[in-house]
Amino acid sequence: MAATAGVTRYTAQEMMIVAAARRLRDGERVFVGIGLPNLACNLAKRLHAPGIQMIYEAGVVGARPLRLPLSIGDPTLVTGAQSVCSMFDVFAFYLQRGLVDVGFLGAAQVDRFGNLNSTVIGPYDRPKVRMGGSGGACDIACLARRVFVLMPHQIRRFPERVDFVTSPGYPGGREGRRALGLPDGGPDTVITNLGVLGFDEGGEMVLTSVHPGVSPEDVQANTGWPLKVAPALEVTPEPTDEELRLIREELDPRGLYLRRME
Amino acid sequence: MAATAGVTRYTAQEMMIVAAARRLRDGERVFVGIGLPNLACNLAKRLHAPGIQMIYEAGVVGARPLRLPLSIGDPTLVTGAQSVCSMFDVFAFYLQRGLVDVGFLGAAQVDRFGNLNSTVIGPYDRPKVRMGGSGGACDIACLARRVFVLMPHQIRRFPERVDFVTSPGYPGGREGRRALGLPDGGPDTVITNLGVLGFDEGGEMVLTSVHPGVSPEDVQANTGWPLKVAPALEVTPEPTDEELRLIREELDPRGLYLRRME
Amino acid sequence: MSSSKLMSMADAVRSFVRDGDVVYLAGFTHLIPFAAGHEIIRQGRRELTLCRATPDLVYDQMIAAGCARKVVFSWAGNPGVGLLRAFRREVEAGRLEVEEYTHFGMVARLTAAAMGLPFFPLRTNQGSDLPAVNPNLRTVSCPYTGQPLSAVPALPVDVAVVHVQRADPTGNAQVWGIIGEQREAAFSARRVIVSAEEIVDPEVIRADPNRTLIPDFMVHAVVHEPWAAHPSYVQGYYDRDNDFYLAWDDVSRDPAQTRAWLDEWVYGVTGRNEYVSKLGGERLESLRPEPLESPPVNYGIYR
Amino acid sequence: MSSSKLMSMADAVRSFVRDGDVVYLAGFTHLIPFAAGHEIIRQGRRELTLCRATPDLVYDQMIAAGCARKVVFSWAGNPGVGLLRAFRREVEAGRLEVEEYTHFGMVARLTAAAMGLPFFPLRTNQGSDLPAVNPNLRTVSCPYTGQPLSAVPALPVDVAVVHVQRADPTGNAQVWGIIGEQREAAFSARRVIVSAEEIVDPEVIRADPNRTLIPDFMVHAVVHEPWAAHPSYVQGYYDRDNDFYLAWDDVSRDPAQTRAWLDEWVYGVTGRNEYVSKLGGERLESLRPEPLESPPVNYGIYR
Repeated sequence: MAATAGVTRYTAQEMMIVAAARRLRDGERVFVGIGLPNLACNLAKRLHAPGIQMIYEAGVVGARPLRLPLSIGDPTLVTGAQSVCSMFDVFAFYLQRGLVDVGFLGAAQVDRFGNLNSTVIGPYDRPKVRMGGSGGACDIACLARRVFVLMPHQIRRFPERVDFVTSPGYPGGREGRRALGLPDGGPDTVITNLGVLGFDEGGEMVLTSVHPGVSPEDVQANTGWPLKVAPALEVTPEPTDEELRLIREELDPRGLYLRRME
Repeated sequence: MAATAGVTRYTAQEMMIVAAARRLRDGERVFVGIGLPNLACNLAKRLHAPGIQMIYEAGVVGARPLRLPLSIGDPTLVTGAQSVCSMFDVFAFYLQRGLVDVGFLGAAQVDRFGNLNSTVIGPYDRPKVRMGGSGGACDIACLARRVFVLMPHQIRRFPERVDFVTSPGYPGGREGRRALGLPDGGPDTVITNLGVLGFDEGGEMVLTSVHPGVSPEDVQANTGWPLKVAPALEVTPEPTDEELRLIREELDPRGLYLRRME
Repeated sequence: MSSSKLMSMADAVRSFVRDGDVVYLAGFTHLIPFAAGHEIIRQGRRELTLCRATPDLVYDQMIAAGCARKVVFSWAGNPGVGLLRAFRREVEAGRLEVEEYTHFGMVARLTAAAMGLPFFPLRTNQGSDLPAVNPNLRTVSCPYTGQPLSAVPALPVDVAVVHVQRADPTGNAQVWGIIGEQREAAFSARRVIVSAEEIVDPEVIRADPNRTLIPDFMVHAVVHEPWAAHPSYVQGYYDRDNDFYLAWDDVSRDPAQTRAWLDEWVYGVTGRNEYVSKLGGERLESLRPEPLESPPVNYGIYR
Repeated sequence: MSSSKLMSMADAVRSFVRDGDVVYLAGFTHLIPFAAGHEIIRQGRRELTLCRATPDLVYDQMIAAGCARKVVFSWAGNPGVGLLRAFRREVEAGRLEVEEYTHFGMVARLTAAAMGLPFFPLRTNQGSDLPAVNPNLRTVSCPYTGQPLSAVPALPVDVAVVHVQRADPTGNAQVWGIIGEQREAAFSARRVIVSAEEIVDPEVIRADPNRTLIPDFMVHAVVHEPWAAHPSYVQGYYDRDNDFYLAWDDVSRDPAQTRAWLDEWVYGVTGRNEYVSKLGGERLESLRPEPLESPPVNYGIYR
């Protein structure tokens, strides 16, 4: 995917990684999958947040992989790690215990209140498309203190109401979420190829920054409801040369997760 | 303690060990403490039940101790064992899962319906004697398939109603036990220095055998309620020479658990 | 004390896997018991309820072979690659029943069964549409705080298969690396088949009892089956065969091709030995990692 | 990445144990953190709620020293010897509050807190008089079967102390032998002090990640404290000092003698170093087991 709006110094994926990395704080415990979230965490670790602890769904903490993991349970994550626990334990003792500061999620759809769908397109009983299902996504959405969502920004992926709520955002607003008995938390930031979005007091999505060369109208055109825009809308700061160098030369030199620029 | 009723070939403790050992079946999983139950299990293993699996409360399975354990968590139980798990796991995955065929218990008091007291003598808030409390006893009483109780037979230890039910037997009879939501199980046998007692359909204690030289009247005199006696009351078969030799020469040669005969 | 439970995979499946069983082949990305899955296909088991957090290729293959009536799962994909195409085809055609949970819910169901509890309380699922499509997801009120919690029911399994690095002949099994839901699966089951890369002397097990994940009394059959987890991996023994995962994405696109693959690699071989020979030494050797041994710990001798 | 948390036991207790705290000194017969207990006595902490499945001598000593307001426990005895006399004296005099559970209930309380659940359901306690004297024991109805189950509330701990065989400077801790409730205690707590027989290079921990019971991010202080568990034992390092357990039975019979013992062995020394010197090399050496090392496992290098 070439970067949107004619920018050619970096790709949209690189912009997304950088925007996510900058939002991670030093010392935070992050529940990660492979792919973009992995790169975002590692980028933050190399720069402003060396004390980030990455916790993998497979039960691995403090991994020191010699290669980019091919799957969430890659053996390179285990060798040289600080600790390994069972799958039940990683969900119960780490995630449900409230030890996870940030969880990363992707999805096929996200809606106005941050609900995510990774289960079916169309009706559940007769799906048009059957996807993988929750995996740990709903658990992370319920239990991480802040959830970062990384997704391509397309109108079919940003409907007003998702076809199926796999992972709750703020159903019924922030109050509604609390009434369900969920701990404080929920989606914090949605990062797309067009911009960065947060959530307001009512739990509704708000555009807070657009990537360089993208207009709020571009974002609205790719969003399935009248999107709120923050009064102080910003332009996402571009990736720095150092960020791009780290991503390209050190974190994913073989382009395993990232499509290379032509 | 010298054996009752003038028998001098063996002690009352030896009779109790032998009576317990004979009731263990090959292949059974037994939840054991140290002391007499330990000796009973090991005696059965040497004779008719080589496949008995001993599970220690401390989480040890398949121990091969080089000495008699001094406490339930003795390190000699760990070295050379087949597996070690946490305390929670031994109660949840083994005991509550229904994998324990026989649990051994002792107590300060046992009553007509097999309820056991190891908590207080006198009122709970102002105890005359404060004892250790349940430990795993109530858990074993609730969850083992059959419970064997080993106790000295004295009238203050066999009241009609225990001062405090630490570990349930058949409160309200066998039906009452079921109504509490407990799995099938409960006290199977009480083995004392005077005889062996079982439980009838109603969950009430019944004298099934008296040790050699003991009369049913002796037993009644040491029991705090009118004790039922089985129609076919037996005399407990004496320990064999081989049983005594194993106990004295191989299982407890230094008399760590057993008082030696003069 | 206990006697050997060593037998062939064919005998283990013949003796312990029955038509209509609730089956759990354990292993989160690691130690996936493909050899057992293939033997179940060969022996033509039908109407199975296939349970796994991550069905992975092994269930895609069993579904394609017609073994499954229903799949109980939490994430159905080809890990790191994409979709499970046979699974998806059958679901979209309405020919395969599904019952789905979150990962946490799925392993909590096993854990409840493994602990002898009828249910497990969790702080997930609320606000999701999963409870609306799965009546097995209920709520329970905390008897202390009154707060609503989600509940999942125990998942009592008829037969679990667990692949491990090493086991002794009676079934004491040791596992390292990602331990997934191996232990919970074994304890949730009425019958347990353990397959192992190596069968070791009981003294090897006893020399490190804290490493034992499953004690022998849970185990009904022990199968010595090297490479049983291929194309998944075994920590310290071999790597994931990623080419296979990628190739399956193509093979499984088309039912006829899928069938041809099963004919060649499952029905066309008598067992894992022949499968391994057919794969060839060169391919397998390329999957071997350089060795890296753990340091010892001292247990001490107490007499 | 994380920085060293190494400090003296005096600093650890000064920084992380406060008057009125709910305290859990972990370890089932094994690895009992006596060094921490003695330091808490020396620093004169008061009004503590002392929680332990098995209070053992360490709590008997802390009770005798006046640290405790309340004891939460499941079995109060001198293991293999008899009673806890200071504990019993205070309870019988009505000067010490007690709250008691079964072993399973006690560790389930920790487990609930460690898992972020407000309660844990169990199939024990029913039919016992424990619920009649402990309003914290309630019931919960299974949302599937309707059957009544017992419930225990989570036990959120202010500060847990866990003694381990080895830890690295940031607090990754490895334990073998009886693992009791060490992990659950650490995860139930807001603050965690780890004391260790040996402080090792992080690479030793990383060479066997499956052995790590507590990850460093749970840990607030790491104390290098050899012999910290004496008179209890450390698997592979030293045996239980049974003579001490027997002697305590006499010492604790009489409040004046007990006080004299505390004056000599706790108040009279500056810390564990001095306590160890005072015990003397000969006595300690007699507790050392012959070494017996575990065999390695292969993790493999995956690049």
